[in-house]
Amino acid sequence: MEKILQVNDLELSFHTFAGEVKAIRGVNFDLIRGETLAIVGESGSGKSVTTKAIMRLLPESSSEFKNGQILFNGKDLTKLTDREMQKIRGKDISMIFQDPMTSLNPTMTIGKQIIEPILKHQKVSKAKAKEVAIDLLRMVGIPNPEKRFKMYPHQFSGGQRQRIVIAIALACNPKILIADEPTTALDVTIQAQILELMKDIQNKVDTSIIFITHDLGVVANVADRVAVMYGGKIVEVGTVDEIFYNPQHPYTWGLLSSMPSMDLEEEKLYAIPGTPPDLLNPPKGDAFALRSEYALQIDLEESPPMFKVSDTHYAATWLLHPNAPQVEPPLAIIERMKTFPGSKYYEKATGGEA
Amino acid sequence: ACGNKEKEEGTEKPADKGDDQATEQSKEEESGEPDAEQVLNLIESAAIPSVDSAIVEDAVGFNVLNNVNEGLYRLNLDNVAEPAMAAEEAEVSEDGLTYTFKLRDAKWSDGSEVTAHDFVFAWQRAIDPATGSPYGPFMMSGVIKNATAISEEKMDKSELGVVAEDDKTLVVTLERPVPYFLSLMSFGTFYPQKEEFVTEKGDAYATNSDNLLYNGPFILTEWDGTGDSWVYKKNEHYWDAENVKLDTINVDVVKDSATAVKLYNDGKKDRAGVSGDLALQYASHEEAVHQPETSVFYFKFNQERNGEKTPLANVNIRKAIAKAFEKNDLAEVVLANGSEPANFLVPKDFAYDENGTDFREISGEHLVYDAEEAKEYWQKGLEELGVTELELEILGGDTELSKKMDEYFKSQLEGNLEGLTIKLKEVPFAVRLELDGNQDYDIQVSGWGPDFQDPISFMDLFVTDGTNNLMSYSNPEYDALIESTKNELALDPAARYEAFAKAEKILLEEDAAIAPIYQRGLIQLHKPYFKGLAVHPFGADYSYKWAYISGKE
Amino acid sequence: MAEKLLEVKNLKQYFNEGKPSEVRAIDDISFDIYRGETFGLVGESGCGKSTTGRTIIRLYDATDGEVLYDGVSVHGKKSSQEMKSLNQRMQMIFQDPYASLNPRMKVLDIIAEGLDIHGLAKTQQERKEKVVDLLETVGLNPEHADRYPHEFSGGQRQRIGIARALAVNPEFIIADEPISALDVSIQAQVVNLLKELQKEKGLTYLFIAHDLSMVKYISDRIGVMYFGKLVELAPAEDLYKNPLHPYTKSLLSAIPLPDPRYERSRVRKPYNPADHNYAADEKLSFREVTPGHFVLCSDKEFAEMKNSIQ
Amino acid sequence: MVKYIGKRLAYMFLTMFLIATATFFLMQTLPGSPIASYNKLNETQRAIVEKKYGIDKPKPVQYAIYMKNLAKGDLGTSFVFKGKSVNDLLASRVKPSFILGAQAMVFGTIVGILLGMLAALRQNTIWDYGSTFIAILGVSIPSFVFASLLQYWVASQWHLLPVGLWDDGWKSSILPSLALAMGPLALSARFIRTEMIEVLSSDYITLAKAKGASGFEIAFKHAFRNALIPLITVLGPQAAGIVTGSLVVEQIFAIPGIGEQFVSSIMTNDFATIMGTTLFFSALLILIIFIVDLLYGIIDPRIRLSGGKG
Amino acid sequence: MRKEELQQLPPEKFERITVDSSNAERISKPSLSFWQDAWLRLRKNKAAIISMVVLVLMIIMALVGPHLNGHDGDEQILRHANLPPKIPGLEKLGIFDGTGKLGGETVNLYEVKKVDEYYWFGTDGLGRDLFTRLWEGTQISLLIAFVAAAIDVVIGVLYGGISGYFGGRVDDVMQRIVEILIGIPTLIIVILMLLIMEPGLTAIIIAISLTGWIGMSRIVRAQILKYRGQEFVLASRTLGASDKRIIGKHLLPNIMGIIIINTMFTIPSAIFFEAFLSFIGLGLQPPAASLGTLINDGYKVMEHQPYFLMFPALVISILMIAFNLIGDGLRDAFDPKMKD
Ligand SMILES: Nc1ncnc2c1ncn2[C@@H]1O[C@H](COP(=O)(O)OP(=O)(O)OP(=O)(O)O)[C@@H](O)[C@H]1O
Ligand SMILES: Nc1ncnc2c1ncn2[C@@H]1O[C@H](COP(=O)(O)OP(=O)(O)OP(=O)(O)O)[C@@H](O)[C@H]1O
Ligand SMILES: [Mg+2]
Ligand SMILES: [Mg+2]
Repeated sequence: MEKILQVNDLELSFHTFAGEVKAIRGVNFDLIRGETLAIVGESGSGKSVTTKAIMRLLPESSSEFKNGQILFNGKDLTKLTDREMQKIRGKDISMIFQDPMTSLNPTMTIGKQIIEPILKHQKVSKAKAKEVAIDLLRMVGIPNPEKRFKMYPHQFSGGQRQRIVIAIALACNPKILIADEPTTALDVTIQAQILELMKDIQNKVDTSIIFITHDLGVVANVADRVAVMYGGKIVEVGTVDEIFYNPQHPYTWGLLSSMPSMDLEEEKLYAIPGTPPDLLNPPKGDAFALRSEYALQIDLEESPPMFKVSDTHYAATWLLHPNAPQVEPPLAIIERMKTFPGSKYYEKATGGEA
Repeated sequence: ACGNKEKEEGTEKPADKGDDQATEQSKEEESGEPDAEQVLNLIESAAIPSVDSAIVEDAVGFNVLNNVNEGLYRLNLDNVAEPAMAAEEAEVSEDGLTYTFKLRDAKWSDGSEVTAHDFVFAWQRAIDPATGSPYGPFMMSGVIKNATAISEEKMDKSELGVVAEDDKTLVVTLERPVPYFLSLMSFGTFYPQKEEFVTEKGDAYATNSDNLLYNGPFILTEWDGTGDSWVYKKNEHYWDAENVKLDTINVDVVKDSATAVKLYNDGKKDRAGVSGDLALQYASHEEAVHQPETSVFYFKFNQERNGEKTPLANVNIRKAIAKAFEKNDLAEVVLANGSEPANFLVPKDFAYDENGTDFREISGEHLVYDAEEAKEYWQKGLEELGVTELELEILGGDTELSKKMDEYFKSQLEGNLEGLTIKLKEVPFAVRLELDGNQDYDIQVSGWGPDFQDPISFMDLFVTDGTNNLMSYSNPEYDALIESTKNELALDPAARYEAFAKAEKILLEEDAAIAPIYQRGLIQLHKPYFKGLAVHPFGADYSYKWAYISGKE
Repeated sequence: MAEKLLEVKNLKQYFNEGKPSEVRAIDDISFDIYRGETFGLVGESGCGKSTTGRTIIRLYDATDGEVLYDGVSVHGKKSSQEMKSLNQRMQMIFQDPYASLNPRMKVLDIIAEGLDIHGLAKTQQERKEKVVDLLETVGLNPEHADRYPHEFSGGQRQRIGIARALAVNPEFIIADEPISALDVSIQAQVVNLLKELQKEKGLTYLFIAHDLSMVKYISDRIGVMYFGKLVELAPAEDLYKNPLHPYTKSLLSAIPLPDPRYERSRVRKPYNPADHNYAADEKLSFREVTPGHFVLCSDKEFAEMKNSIQ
Repeated sequence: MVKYIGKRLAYMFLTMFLIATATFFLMQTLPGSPIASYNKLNETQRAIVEKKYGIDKPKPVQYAIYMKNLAKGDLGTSFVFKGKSVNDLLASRVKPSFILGAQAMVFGTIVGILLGMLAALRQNTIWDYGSTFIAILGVSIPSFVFASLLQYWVASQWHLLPVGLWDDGWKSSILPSLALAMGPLALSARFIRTEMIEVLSSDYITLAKAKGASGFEIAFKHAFRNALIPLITVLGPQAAGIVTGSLVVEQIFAIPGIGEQFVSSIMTNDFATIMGTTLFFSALLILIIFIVDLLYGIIDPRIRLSGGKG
Repeated sequence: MRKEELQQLPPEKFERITVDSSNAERISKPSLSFWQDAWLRLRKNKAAIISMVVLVLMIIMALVGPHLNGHDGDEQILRHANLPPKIPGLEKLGIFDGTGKLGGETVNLYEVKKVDEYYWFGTDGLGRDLFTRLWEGTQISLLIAFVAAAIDVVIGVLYGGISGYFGGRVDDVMQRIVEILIGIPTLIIVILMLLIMEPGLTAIIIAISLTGWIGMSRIVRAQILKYRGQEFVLASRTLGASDKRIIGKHLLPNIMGIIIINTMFTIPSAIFFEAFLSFIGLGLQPPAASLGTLINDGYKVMEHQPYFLMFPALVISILMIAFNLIGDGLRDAFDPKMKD
């Protein structure tokens, strides 16, 4: 289990007119070679900022690293010069963005856009680079790549554009691929194709993927491990099964409950009340407490540390403290837990059955 | 001055007139030895619209014509007309009606002879209404026999009173005796044109330097007909070529006076006019030549506007205004360019009687500034009109200097005449012509430069229905006096000048039909090595024939 | 069955008609919506869902066909009075909660715009009261009325959009992807609200989305669109359990569920229009295969479907 | 494409025709007749000359004749430059103006763009403020003041370049071009700055950064082209204005250009020349607007010609 | 927090509490009106605030400046013509002490002309006090700037708005008209006006109205085209809003920013257009001056009497920089995207 990337105690702020926005407030996670780590969380929770921080793509004028390290192959990315960073971007770590409509330069042929990182990071001739680029296009499933090489982004459909963005990201066989909501703007059929494509490619080139989304269905589909973010922190992290079948954090419960199930007939969907925390004045204690029906007195005073659930599963909620009262998760969650061997509800369920 | 339509301060014509100072200066210069390189660099104020002697009507055109062609006479360095194409002084008949000219052996630039027929052709062409010559009828009507009738298509052009007796003899018959006739002979309209050449070129004649024939001291080159630069080269075929010292004169059009001065200071140009506010700075410059012109500026008082009498129809009002502004300050501070206050219409240093007495000495001063008197006239005028306040408009030009002057008038007149409000209307020349033509103004700042050396050039302007009257001024007595100078007094110079003096007195002192303001002067920067320039008070501005470079380096 | 509130008959909407750039955004579709139901419309991006909604409410003039609302044609010449009355009975909620609220208007004025246009509030006092009521209906605080849209989160904005539509007391609401731009937990807020309102006020919805799981949850009947055509229409449950058209099958198979075990086994069925292998002279039509379940198919396919059901 | 260009050309001709008509009739109301300067002519001569120039005919006839000649590209004969065709007159004057204008445009735009880019890339630094300051000065101080300053310092005081005249080859053109360049420079700087800031915050720039592109590559390879569109929109008409000459700058540097001639033609009532110059100017303007539209398509492949803005 | 500390947390801290979820909907920012909010953000923009102060100072100077030094801007004292600046106090420092060039020599002109008064910014060729005239001119130029801006906004916005909003045939026709208007040189129009108009402010305003708004109309049109398909406009239409309402309530407020910026470009051109009109004779009635005419007069004698040009150029530059920075500030303040 080679850790290719380690993010330790990352803290990051933006300086705005209104004041300091504490967007990342202590994020820790590792990325293991060849795995897919999904980061979920609602809008504004800091998913993009975290990944942009890894790529060092945040505006230098307004953002500030307050604390922490981002270790890539032992090098701290936060300490590199711009030049050194440029050598890593696109070569070792590359990125796919949410919106295929806006992430391609409209005035450049797609061919040029794919060749660019190849020429930049690999010492090859233009002709060779073009060959590589056409192979990539073929690999991501663009028909007739030779012909379409010279076309402009607007001449492609949304799904095709997203494939091109993926081709660009893969151009130099990166060690890490960061996909920031790569399918949110696409409809389901195309989303499914793209997800399949990404999995295929991962099998072929063995990259590690950080996959950001708020769609739990997608997470279930692609992830090996999942990190749940809320209010600039990772509140729960575990393998995909642990998160989906044995979630521990009330926010994860809320997230999982608000998806309608295709089979069950519910009268009313569960909705997390309220709005995300104001990162200008982040609440003391647990940021989710204000919206949680499981809030404890301590939530308002002290922010919870990561409690270990299993070797791979951690959650930051006071509910896991030995002194905490036992609470019943929402029904839908209990349903899920029933199927997970490590869960306390599991025995009951099997017992009942048996 | 070149005979042009009315001119006005600020058309910025860098023409200057020969006065004593300048003449003396040029005489002095003649002592220097000419340099080996005889190249002169000059500035003109406008492009050349035409060099066809029948068509030319502007200052630049006449100036070019004067240096590349030659008439029967040419003004010399002392501004006396002396025989040029004519071999000797003309023979004049007793009654002053017939002039016989003997031509010298002169050649066109193509090597052919200049003949009397060339004059006949050119003059007939100029008077032919089909040519549309602005100066032909203007100069010839009432002077040369049958000219008026021909120009009105009542007679064929061959009836014009000019005949080539043989190749070298030209006989001119006049309508009436014209005392200043010989000075006309140096005027561009009376230059010869070679029929063969003109017909051959047809419409293309005179449209560029290749489509022209020259019989003057220089030939024109590098003129494409529309451009802003041209070059004079010495004409080897010129009869007096040995006395022409300059080889080349490079001319560029520069309209901005400040630029002209900068070019001069940079050594790019050898002479530059200084106008506007710059004049103040250069008046005492060591290379400044300071010369009055013969153009005179005055207020025209319009007595009838839109069919109705204006307050200016009242003579006291006119007199009040005419006397209510200080002219010395105007000339010295406001204009500051060598202009002089004028209490007259006919300029000084321009017309002389046969004893050489300046007409000004004969006629004296009129309408001198006197604020007290002006106020009296004003009160009287207002009472007569039955009002206490008047608003009048001054129509002026749109140049920097004329605007400044207008502001001065406004301040002076309003300050001295209680109840007067002056409105200023400053418009481009074309608009002013239109307003003038329609008599759509109250007071207009206007000016006149003479076309030939005689007071009549000015006095004729204000006869009843004169083409330049356009202000409904009419005084039979004045008309009669002017008429008499053309007829019974034509051959009696002394009486004729008396009549002019009397007429001027009526026009100014008695009627205050116009109010003289100033006689224009100009300041020119002139390189000391540029010698022998002839500056003319009327007709074309300059002759470069005698000019040369001495001591440049 | 309940009465028909809206009838769409052979509706066509072509953009840039006659030019080389012609787009047949809707190509001859027909369906009915009954009073009080929620009609879901799904299909991939660009298939013409929004255009259908917008043509029904007459943001576009139909190229051909008819839309009858309560028996009255929506299109064609109308007096401004008739237009107004239609505008009052039929309302729309827009896809993008950011673009659909004027950033320079207060929430109060945004919500009250319909009241102003239709003269539904006599006094300022009444206007304000009505807006406060509406805000409470959609679960916002009265003090939100004095704020500007940018101060709200996406879900709150979408609720403001809903309040705006409700202000004129409509009977029928076209909700054009009201949740696609929102994240999951907020989607739930909005969907819950729409359901509650339907119950309280007896509203009828045309609910447009591309995500079948939400649509299934909220809709009574669902229509599936593909490239400007309606390819299948069935009660929600029926459609989900028994999809007949291959495109619907493909669509259903593509939806990822928050269930990793299921996901690992899910097989996506791709859809290729060429697989139909229609002969050149074959006529496609919209037929009822089982009661209330319509499919766009050829005679041959129709027979096959019938067979497979039995 | 061909059809589009054809349509545009037709429109251009229509516009030209309208401008020609409007100018022709406006010209008739200008003070004085074209032969006002012939005020020494007597009645007979006047009649003959008027006949020669065809201005004795009724206005509609004159108009018809003018238009007929115009269709053949004949702009008539100057009233002031006797016997010279307006075509020749323009031809001899266009070159200097064009050279100056072109140099000014090229220089002004390039420097302006660089300043604007610098300002955008170093936003809120001294570079930004400096560039904004220059841009504001450029729009608020007229070109003749710059012209005078340059002439005084560079030419008169330091003797580095000629004071004026058009006889020293390219050296003569430097100062006037510089003076004229201030306008486009200021404009470009302001527009590029705003636009670059916008473009630099777009997703595709982030993607380019993510590819490892350097700051220079980002600015010039990726952002620049996208920031250009709004600039060329405003620069087009400006170019037409500058290339057709500036009266004051030409006068200050004694350049025989078209701007200067145009003004004198107005002052001397030279109708044919006024008309000719006006038409030349509008033709150029319309042409440039057309070229700008074509450029849109070249710079930004998304703007398909049929959709190009008019 | 350490492990052992964690163990020691008292049990009462682990009480369940209920949080009022409606509270969570609350927005913590204070309620402000659109204008208050804009003002707040404008206030944070230092450059804009300083510019506003400068602009106010300039306006005050324009109003009181002409009465400050006891000279009358119209009074001609020819004896005092063409004096350089002389400022009490500063003269001892060797600047503004009354020395100037005369005929190539540098002399103290006050001594030469035996003038005892102080003319702070010198005098013109008619002996009028330039300080007084400068501020009188500033008054007029500011007036013209505001009038031109108003015309630009009224006509330009209306025309562009109508053309863009209604589109189609209306737009086609209106754009052709605009093309013709740009096609006909301003000079011709102005000369025609000369014939029928009295020079003065009215003439200036009409002349500006005839041509000044075209740029604005084109920009507004483009913006309207961009906004008219936005969803909030469609939403308003589904509510049955009239065109007037949509333009007035929805479109115009959203293009304010760009209108403001464009107005900043209009102002200097209007100031110099007025100077040009005065030059042609359609402008101000002398002796009134404006910054434009002062600069027009000044640049010609720049070499010898630099103060003629310097002061008005300085004033206009300061004004322009202030206007532009305020404009930038306003645009940012009105832009919802710039929300903190
Ligand atoms: N450039 C910036 N300046 C100031 N604040 C920023 C900036 N970028 C992000 N933020 C703030 O940081 C917080 C986290 O934003 P981030 O983009 O990471 O959210 P996210 O989880 O990716 O949400 P989404 O799902 O909407 O993409 C937000 O509150 C956001 O407002
Ligand atoms: N005004 C228009 N002019 C031309 N084509 C249009 C116009 N509006 C929509 N279209 C085209 O019509 C088709 C259907 O568009 P529509 O917006 O209805 O799709 P949709 O199903 O709502 O897609 P999405 O899920 O992306 O919102 C698309 O191809 C679109 O490009
Ligand atoms: Mg994000
Ligand atoms: Mg849609």
